[in-house]
Amino acid sequence: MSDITIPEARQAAEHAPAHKKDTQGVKMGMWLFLMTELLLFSGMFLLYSVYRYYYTKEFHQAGMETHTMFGTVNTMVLLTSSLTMALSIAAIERGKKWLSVTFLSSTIVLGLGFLVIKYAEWSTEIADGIYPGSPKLLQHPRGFELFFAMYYLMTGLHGLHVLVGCGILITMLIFIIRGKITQDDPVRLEAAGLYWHLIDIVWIFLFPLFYLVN
Amino acid sequence: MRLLPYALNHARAVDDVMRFMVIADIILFLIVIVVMLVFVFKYNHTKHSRATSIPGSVPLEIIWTVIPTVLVLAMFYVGWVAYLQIRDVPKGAMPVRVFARQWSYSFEYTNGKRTDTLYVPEGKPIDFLITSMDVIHSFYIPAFREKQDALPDRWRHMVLYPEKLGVYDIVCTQYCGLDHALMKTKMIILPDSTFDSWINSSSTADPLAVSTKAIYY
Amino acid sequence: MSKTITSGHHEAPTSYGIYVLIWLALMSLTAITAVVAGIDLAAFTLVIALLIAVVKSSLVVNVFMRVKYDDKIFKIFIAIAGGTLTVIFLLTFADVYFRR
Amino acid sequence: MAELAIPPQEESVVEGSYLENLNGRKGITAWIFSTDHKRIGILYLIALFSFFSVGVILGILLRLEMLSPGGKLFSPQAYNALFTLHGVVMIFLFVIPGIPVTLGNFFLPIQIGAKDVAFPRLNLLSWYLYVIGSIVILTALFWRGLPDTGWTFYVPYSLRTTTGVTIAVFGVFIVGFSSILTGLNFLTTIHRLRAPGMTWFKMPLFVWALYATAWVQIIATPVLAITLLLIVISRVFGLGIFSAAAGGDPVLYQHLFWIYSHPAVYIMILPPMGIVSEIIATFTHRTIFGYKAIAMSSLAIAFIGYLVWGHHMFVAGMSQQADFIFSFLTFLVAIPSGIKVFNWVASMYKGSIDPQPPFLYVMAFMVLFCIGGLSGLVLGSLATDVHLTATYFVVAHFHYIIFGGGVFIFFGALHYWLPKMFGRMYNKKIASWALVDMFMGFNLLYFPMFVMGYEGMPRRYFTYLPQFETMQRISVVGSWILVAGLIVMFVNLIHGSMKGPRVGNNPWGGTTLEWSTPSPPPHENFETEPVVTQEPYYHEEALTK
Repeated sequence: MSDITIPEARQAAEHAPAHKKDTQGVKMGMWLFLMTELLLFSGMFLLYSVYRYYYTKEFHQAGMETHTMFGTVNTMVLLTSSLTMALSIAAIERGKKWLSVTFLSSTIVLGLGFLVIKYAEWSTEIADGIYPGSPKLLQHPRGFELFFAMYYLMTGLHGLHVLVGCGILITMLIFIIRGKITQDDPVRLEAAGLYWHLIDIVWIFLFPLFYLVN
Repeated sequence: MRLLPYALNHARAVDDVMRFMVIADIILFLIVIVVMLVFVFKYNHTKHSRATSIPGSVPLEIIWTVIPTVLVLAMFYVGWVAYLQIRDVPKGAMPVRVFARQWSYSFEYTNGKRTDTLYVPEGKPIDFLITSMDVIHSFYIPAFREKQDALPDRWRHMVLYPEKLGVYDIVCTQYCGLDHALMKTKMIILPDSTFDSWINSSSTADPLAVSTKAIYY
Repeated sequence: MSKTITSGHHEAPTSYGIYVLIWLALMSLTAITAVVAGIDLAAFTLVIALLIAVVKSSLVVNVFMRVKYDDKIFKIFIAIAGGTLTVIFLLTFADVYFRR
Repeated sequence: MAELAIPPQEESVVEGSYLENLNGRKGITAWIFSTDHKRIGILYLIALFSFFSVGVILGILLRLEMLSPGGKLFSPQAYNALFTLHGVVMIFLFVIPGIPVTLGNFFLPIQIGAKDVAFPRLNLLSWYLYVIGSIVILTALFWRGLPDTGWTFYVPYSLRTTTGVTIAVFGVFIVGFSSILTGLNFLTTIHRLRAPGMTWFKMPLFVWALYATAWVQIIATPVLAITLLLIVISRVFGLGIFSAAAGGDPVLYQHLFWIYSHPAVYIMILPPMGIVSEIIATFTHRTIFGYKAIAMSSLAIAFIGYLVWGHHMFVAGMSQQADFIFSFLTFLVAIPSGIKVFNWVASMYKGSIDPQPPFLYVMAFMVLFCIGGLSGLVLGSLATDVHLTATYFVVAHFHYIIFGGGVFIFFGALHYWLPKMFGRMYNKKIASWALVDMFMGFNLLYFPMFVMGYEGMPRRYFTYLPQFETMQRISVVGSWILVAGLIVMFVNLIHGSMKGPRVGNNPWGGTTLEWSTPSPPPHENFETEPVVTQEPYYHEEALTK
């Protein structure tokens, strides 16, 4: 039993040898999954926008309390990891296995780095008494607490995705090293890449909403 | 369609909409089902052993797209017009605050007087300001065909025109926990003068118990 | 089950250079947003920040995720997702915005 | 279809069929580790109908409480928990996965001439997620007590109750993922694996319906997932996302909930609509009338159905502008459904109609679905909705649509495809009489609810006012008649699938691809790869016009 058994795509059959792996099918499955991820986050974005509309002033003030520095650095870390991800795929397509491994490892390191920075950021905030239900926040008008509830929820959910993404990428790393992902069959790495880039895109939107309100 | 006695203008308006829609629905239903039954009997394979494949007809598709469209738009329109009556607050309406909680209502009048049973004067529009003290409830008076959810920390309006003296049920329709089914009270419409003397007295006793009990019970 | 692995119909692999260029663009856009956020443009701050986010994500989608070079169907998928998002937001705000 | 090489029928059809174990696996492991879409379909059938029986038993108990006013059978808490469980089991564990995961799994690949779905292992994973999710939901029974919130889990009540809401909601969340994965699997299958010659407009209408359904699953389910996750997080960490005390908006929860749960109604009803087209085309022995109109109306329903969620909230205190828009869009969604109904009736014109049990189910469906749909118009209208919402009228309406429309066709589809799935036939006479009994019981059970609803009987009450006693009792008796029919039907089907007389590959004279392969189908579905040259409902013997 192979890893992803895909009966051949008969549509494309005319210019393809029989028993060909349906790479487009795998990518299509991934894209559809990404759509569901996007809509999962969109529920949160909707909540955020409505509450921001209700509590414009409070959200603005609360936004001053987040650390723009952490946010900016993390954005750059994640964008760079997206670059190395893309480069890793480009390398495997040229048959440069170890170059691809190098790039992919950097992606994983950057992803984990993102999580470490995130952890430091949350620790600082919680130490400052900024967390939902904290005595400090309860002194502020109530939109304040909502802002931070949304902040922890959305960055937390995103962080969870980064963690899962790292897990997937480590699996892919093993596949490349063992020769299961090759120049001729890079589709699983491509699919993993798509997932990783989506995580990046979500962050691109989280960044201005939580860090750039000063 | 008058299974339930109606108590005022708005109820009549709702019933008119209801009647229009139910009649239209019955006609549509009969057309579809009768035609289907006729076909099933007429083209039964024992009588009609060879079918004719008709792939479709554009004019027919257009007809049965356009006619239902017009019909449903008409239904939408009449429903919308009747609906506005209970959501637009008229000038001079008497405000009554409605507090819903698990599992009872209480009513507060303009002078601060509070009761568990709702008393309103006849012939004067009432503007209910509805809120909840805990979870979501609903404020539903079937005889008036009116309903509004009670939300915590929010105020919602509902307008009512008490036209006819009487006693009406108020029930909760938004599931609110253990005794949801027992969350109910009465609305009592009083003659204007009775209401005035009751609202200005300090007594919270049932005004009907003393004066006009015979009329209602 | 057939464990057959042959190459998919890939176009010529994208050059490393383009990826690096896009990365540079993304980094500078990030820097710009961070700087612009410092300037007080009232209501426009958020709009500009979000516009930049849209530009950034379209760069990622088109180049890093290769939608630009891939099947048209993926563009349609993205359009469906985007359309759905727009509809959800518009209809919800039809309530929230006008609520008394 | 005429071009297909149909092998001569052999005596022992079972040999080489998917029912024969492969790879030396035996017993249950040969099934629960199989990635064959047909076996997964059967696994789902068993799981779904187990939960359906649970739901029916709960429903019967709920009705029994209504035998007399005053609610003597259950405590209020027990009654509230029972109707919640009835809703959760029926909605999330039965009708939403419903036809797609069972018959869709079994027949989608065959109908498009594929060997399997695009991702067979993902398909099996979906089944496991479904089973795990449902076990998690039922864990609430023994852990913190059954949730008593209603299947809608409205905040703030669902945040305040001490019952096992967290665990049940988390179970629904897992089941939601199963649904998403099935949806993306089907979409990829339909896009990538159609047999040579099967263009989009040569696909059977059941496939079109599944295609539209899969889109709704993909687009809507994640919103439910995040909403339920928010309830879990709010309860566990005490976050005030939806609680008014912290400045949250409970109405926003309702928006998010119905953004999924209204389209979910179309997840429930679109696949049955597809099957109706199949059955009508087969038993009228002619092509379907308005193929493209029916196919496109599936997509239209999926699309417009996404825009109407607000009609569940007309009394929740939305803005008038939102009420206006949602009511308007709700009426628009009736149009494509109407188009389907008219085309179905027109498809019977000049047919050669053989009213076998599956066709009788379609006739019952037409009656029940029309009543359900037309009563939906009454609820879409603002003035009447304010009066009728959250009363028995709504209960009657959605049972007519989902049970009378959707589930009756589910049964009809089982009668239609059972000979293909097992190569055996049930007793047709018993099947027809069971349907007649169910049809009567159903109407006795639910029609009085329209009247009671109009008279102001609110839903989710463990008791009622004395004036409703007669109607309630009629309804209770109806539930017994319905269940009697259900039992007869199931016994007949199960007996038929195991012991019934063998039938050939095409007992009904169907024209879609599944009828060209042996009954039961072989592991690879087709002995030779099919090539499609005709439209799906081409009946050779029919006159063409």
